[in-house]
Amino acid sequence: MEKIKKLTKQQLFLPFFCLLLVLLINLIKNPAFFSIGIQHGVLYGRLIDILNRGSEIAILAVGQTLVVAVSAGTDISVGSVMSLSACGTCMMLAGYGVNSTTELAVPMGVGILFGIFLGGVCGAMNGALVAKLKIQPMVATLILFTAARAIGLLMCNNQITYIRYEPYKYLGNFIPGCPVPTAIFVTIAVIAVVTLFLKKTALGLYIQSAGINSRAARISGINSALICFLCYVICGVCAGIAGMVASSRIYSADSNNIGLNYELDAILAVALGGNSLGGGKFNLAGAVIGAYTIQAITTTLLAMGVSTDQAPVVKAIIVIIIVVVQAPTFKEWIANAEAKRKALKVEGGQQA
Amino acid sequence: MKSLKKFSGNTLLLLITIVLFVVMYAAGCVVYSAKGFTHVQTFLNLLITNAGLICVACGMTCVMLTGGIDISVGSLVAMDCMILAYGMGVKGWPCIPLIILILVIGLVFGAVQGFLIGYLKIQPFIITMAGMFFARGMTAVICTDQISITQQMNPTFYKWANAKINLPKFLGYVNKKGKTVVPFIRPTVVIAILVVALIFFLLKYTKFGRSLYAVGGNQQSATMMGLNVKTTKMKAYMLSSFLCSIGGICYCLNTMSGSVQQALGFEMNAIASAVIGGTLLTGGVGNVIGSLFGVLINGTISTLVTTNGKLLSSWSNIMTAALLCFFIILQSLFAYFKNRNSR
Amino acid sequence: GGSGGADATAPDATDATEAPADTSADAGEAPAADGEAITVGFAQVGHESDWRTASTNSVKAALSSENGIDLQFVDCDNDSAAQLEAVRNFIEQDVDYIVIDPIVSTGWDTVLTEADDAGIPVIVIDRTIDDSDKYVSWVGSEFTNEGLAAGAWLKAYAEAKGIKELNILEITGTTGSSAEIGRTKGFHQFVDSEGWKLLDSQTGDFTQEGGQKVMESYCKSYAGKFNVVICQNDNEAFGAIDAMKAAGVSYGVDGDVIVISFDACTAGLQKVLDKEINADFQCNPLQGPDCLKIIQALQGGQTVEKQTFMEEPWFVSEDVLKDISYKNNSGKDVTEPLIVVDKATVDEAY
Amino acid sequence: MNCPITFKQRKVLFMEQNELIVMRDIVKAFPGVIALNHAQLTLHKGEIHALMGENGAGKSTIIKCLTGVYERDAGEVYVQGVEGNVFNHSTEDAQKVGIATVYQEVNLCPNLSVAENLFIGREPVTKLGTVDWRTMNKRAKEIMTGLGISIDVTVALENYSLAIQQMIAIARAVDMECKVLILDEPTSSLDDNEVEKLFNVMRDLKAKGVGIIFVTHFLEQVYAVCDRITVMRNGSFVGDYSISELPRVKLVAAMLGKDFDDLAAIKPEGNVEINPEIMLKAEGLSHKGTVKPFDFEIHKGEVVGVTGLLGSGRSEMVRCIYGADKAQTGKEYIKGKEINIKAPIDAIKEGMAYLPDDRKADGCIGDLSVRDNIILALQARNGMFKKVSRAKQIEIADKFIDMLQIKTASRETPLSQLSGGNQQKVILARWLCTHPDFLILDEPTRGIDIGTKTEFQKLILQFAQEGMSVVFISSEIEEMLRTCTRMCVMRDGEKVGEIDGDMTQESVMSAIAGGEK
Ligand SMILES: Nc1ncnc2c1ncn2[C@@H]1O[C@H](COP(=O)(O)OP(=O)(O)OP(=O)(O)O)[C@@H](O)[C@H]1O
Ligand SMILES: Nc1ncnc2c1ncn2[C@@H]1O[C@H](COP(=O)(O)OP(=O)(O)OP(=O)(O)O)[C@@H](O)[C@H]1O
Ligand SMILES: [Mg+2]
Ligand SMILES: [Mg+2]
Repeated sequence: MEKIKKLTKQQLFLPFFCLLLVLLINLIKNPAFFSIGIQHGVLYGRLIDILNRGSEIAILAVGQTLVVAVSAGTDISVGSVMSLSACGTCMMLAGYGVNSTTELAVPMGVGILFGIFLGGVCGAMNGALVAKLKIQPMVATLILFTAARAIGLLMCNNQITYIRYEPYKYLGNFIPGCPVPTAIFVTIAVIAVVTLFLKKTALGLYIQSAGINSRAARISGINSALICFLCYVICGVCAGIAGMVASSRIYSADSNNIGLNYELDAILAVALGGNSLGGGKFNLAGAVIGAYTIQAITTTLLAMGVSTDQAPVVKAIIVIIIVVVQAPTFKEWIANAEAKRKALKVEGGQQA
Repeated sequence: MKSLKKFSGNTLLLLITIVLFVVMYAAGCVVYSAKGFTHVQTFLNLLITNAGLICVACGMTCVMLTGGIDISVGSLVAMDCMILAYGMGVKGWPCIPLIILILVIGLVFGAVQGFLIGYLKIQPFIITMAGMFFARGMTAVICTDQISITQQMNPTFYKWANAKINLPKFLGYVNKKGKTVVPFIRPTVVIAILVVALIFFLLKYTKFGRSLYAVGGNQQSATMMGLNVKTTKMKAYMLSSFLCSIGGICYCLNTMSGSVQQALGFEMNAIASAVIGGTLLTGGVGNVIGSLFGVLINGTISTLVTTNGKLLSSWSNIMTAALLCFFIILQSLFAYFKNRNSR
Repeated sequence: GGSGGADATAPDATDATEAPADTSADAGEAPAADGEAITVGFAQVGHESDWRTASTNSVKAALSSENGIDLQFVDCDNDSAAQLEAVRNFIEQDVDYIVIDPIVSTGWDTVLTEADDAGIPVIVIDRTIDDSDKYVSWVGSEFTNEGLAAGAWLKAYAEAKGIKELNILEITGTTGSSAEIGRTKGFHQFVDSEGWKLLDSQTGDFTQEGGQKVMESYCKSYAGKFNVVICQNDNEAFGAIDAMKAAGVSYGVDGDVIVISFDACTAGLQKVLDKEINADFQCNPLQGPDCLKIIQALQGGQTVEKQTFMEEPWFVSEDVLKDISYKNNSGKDVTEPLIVVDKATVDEAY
Repeated sequence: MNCPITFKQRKVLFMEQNELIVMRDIVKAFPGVIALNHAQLTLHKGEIHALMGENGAGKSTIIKCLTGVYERDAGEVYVQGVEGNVFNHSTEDAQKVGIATVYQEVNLCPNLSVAENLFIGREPVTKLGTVDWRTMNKRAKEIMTGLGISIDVTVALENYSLAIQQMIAIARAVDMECKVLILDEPTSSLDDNEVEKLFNVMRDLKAKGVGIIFVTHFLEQVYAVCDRITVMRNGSFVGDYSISELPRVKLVAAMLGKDFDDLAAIKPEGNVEINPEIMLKAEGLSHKGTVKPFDFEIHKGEVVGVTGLLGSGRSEMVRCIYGADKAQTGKEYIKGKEINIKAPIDAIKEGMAYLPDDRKADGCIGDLSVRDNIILALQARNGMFKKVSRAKQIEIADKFIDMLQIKTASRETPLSQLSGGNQQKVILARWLCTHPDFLILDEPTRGIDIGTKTEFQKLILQFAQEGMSVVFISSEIEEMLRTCTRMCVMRDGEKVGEIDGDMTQESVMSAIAGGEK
């Protein structure tokens, strides 16, 4: 009992619990959901799908968490930036104006680095607007939200550019001989690098201080503006990496559709992970779990054959249930109600 | 110096916004005078097309004043339109009960969101995002087709939609085909202007309006000063969703149809308008007059891009973003210099 | 400028660049008649797909200054309210003609009345307008016919191949778009009348990723239970094919699963040539030349047809059937030839 | 006998005629601490009742339990005129039963005008029920003038200094028609002048029969206005005394729970000889709109006070030196070397430290733990990539929690959960752990209890002896006299002079007031 209590006190307990809850529904509805097999030498199953397909949101959520923590605002441009990075990479790899290629114009690494670099540049622009010009994050990022996709489209000469070159598909699919989807490794790498950076340097402390009280942080010698800028750059780079994965899945740059509405999912992931969108303290692991929770919901709905147009209704209800269960006030109410019930019992017992 | 100080936050940002709007519009008139930009109707069209958005932005402003955000508005408008279109266009129900129905739906929708945000203290972004999913999904549940409200199905509603309120003739012009085009507005414009006036009054002259500012300024302080923060928040979201319903009616009168794809990204327009008009996302500062101008500025930007008429597909988005960027930076620079001077 | 943009996208817009050459012979006199360029406002849906880009380029190439037309182009980015605004703006600009590719089929009556009041003729292309007839002409595809075509072909093909039972999975397009509505309607007529089993239908939003995701899920839910996949555009088909490949399902001409798609863009036809897609039904994006013809006719004071259906061939990968007869949406019995895709067809595609 | 009294029976308990508030057996626990442990408080009609105790004794908490900010875990509260055990669930409820409160941290809305802050929630209305701005502004003006403050009431509150804000908060509470007025450390940011004004208001209200609860750490003030004293210690009730039965020494003993050799002279006798080495020198430093160009010099091991009236620009002057507000003109030298300070971090790297006066806005990182708050500046000086190891952090935090006797549940408790005075200590610890050469203390003893205050002063002198130079700002002249070797006098944003040698209360007062010029 004590142990359970201690467990429930853990910061990550609730986000994790919610994820389990979603999976539990599946267990009851259709145990086959959990079957994992190996087909054609690769892992195959719905759980793998969740881990695989959830990669983009998870990577975005990492960057988004930092941005939310440091600026108490959200970067709504990440979806568009994903698209821009993908387009940039495909343009480099195929050469401008070519809409389908089997041979690369530049080495694949160069193309991918270029895409991630573009993400960083976008992040830097957002960061400069927020940190230097003190523009509200949502508005500052609205600019790239509108423009990034269009710039990507221009880079690809208004077409979908296909890279029909096998190794390019590895990132979003499988590396031959490896049964685990590559995207999962990418996600782990991103999370590991950021976590390590936060652990080994004082960045985490800086971000939280600047996010909670930037005036006080400045007085204490922290360059709040620089930290804020840095977080946006990291967020942009994350968006770039997510864009690479998404682009590799379809070995093309579909400017209009890559990362469409992903910003919403990324923000939702941050919040489901128990982070306050008001900035300040953050919990990276929670956000990642949040991301997979969202993907689990999506995959579940798809598996149950809920029509994609109507699925949002179910998704909304699940999200509401999750956040209500997580809400401290709600927990308090339950505790109070319980206490009252007990008190009544005692009083009732005495009268009897 | 003292007089500058009086233009604290709110007023100054508003002033900047209005001045920039006038400058931008005037520039448009000069550059595109040959393309009818100077016509009175061009300006009125701005109001006609954006009547719904103006109502929604007013609601958004109220919510943002409390430091919250409501991103369910676009989907709610779509759902309202769908209910109206489905009711009138498919079922052939009369319009008045339907309008009352969607106003009630607005209130209930807002009450639920507001309750969860105010009383359970859940983050507004998440709750309203769930609201957004819900409303969009419900729209699809009602019907996945595009439905239109035709003259045969509902003559009354059709009449409202097509009613013209003509302005004096001398404001018009004679076009190439030799027809005199008299400038006009639609009833929706009147509704929108009324909404702006009412909300302006509400914010400035009622206790509820002032408590919105107080809650946004410092929630803890507002609590300690004896304001009921929870109810205030809940009411703010109810107001937002209610105005959204009114906006939905205006939108429907403009488009006369319902479809799942309608009003996509409307929430972003509403938020951007409010922010450009000087409302802070952090709460406590803002004004519906600003939001009205925010909508007009967004509208002008898109009209400028439209009037250009030579832009490649993607360039129109980029131009819009560039103008937006220019505007926001200019605004922030003005605010920066003002702060520097008065400090 | 506009013409530069059209040039930049030349490589695959072969048809589009040819278009003005076709019509230039009779185009010469129109502008000469009144000496001044005709202004045309074009409110395009957006730029959401290659198909749309081809359509835009086709209109831009046809309504060009060489043909005496000053084209005002607006990209409405899939926002129906913005499109209304654009049309109103054209009226204020006092253009001679307005061309609309309506994002939604409804809600046009009011603004078309405004155009009518200003005396500006409106031409509609591609998608339809359902609630108003205040436009002079419409040019485009008959989406329901495309759906019917798919059904008719599938019926004939199954008979020819001796396939008894058809278990169909459907990946539809963006909900509510006229292409989705028409193709679904047409195809479902056959599903209902022939008693085929439609296992599931989900939207893939006309995207490759959407198609891939839905198919991934299908492969798990209906493993081994289906033998037809119908995707409502080529992009979805690419995604579905990838997903089937990953799940080890054999498909196409030599496989267990029949793949049907719409659009027939270059990449799609390539897949037909590779025998990965069994049949692809074209949706012709090149409305430009027809549009030009209508304007020239109106300019010359002639009356024009209210509706012009564009030619939309059916492409298949196997030479088993010559042609197919079916009853089209307007109730007419027609016989369509089947075109077996070869290298040349692929190269000619848009 | 062992049968607990039911709610119904409790109603029967009568309050005495002149009792306004009776609080009994109040229990309030926070995670990790029991803030109130069977505390009690009785307030009579027409009395000013001092609530005394060390930092973290539970004064603010018992008040918040009364006004409904917190809900108590157990205990009874009776309010005159209200039947039964009163449960205020929100401050709104408390206002309804006639309790007006000024909380320890200024709780007003910075974005609203002064007038609105005074009237929000009870705005005057016109016949139509709409807010009557004209009347509101007029009355606000009257109220503020009545307190001797002439400001533009239509300007947003954020434009005014902390002290003015404090006065506005007081004015708001005073203006409410209330039976009970609660003032939680209202005087901490006021100067003597303002304090006197406040006392006059309090005496007026007392004459009208209002009961006032007054929390302060200034003993003189207690003896100047109060009638009764309740002493609390560690969340428990120690005693309820009339002022006459509890002289200063006894009061302090009751608060601390041990005898306390009052305010023994802590300043070493005789003039300390001044180390000739100049630590910091400023020439013609200024910040537009706040401080006019000034020169400043401080030697190694010297304690210099900065004094002046409320709003005279003391804070601005030191902020300018530290670079919290970037100086627009002038030069600064440290140990003879010219330095260029663009941001606080540059000053920190030069060995400066600055304890800001507005703790809430400039000091506290509320949601972070005590440990993080303590090592923040040290970490910032080390740079991002040289992270202070976890073990080292714990060591430092524990050292200062011990040294400054910070009362906290644990070193991982969020700072916002500490009592006001303990928060201040944490911020001081943040600076001390950087081992600065030059320490700026702006109102460091604000909200600090009497015992710790003396410790603080001793500490300052000890630092000076170790060679640290200290600039010390305090609203209490006495406190400065006890520690400083020299004083700068500020008036209207201008440095008007320095006093050294003969420093007495009188000489300083007259310099501040600007008798001679
Ligand atoms: N919200 C809270 N959460 C957790 N602990 C709290 C909270 N508020 C106060 N405490 C704890 O309760 C105790 C009493 O605090 P309180 O603020 O009442 O002290 P105080 O007597 O007002 O001190 P000071 O003179 O420093 O203001 C302190 O130990 C403090 O850490
Ligand atoms: N009585 C007043 N009337 C109008 N403005 C005032 C008044 N008192 C202060 N101010 C404003 O507050 C600003 C800040 O004052 P500042 O904080 O520097 O004072 P200070 O000397 O540090 O006093 P304290 O620290 O006690 O508040 C001043 O520049 C002035 O504009
Ligand atoms: Mg206290
Ligand atoms: Mg000060």
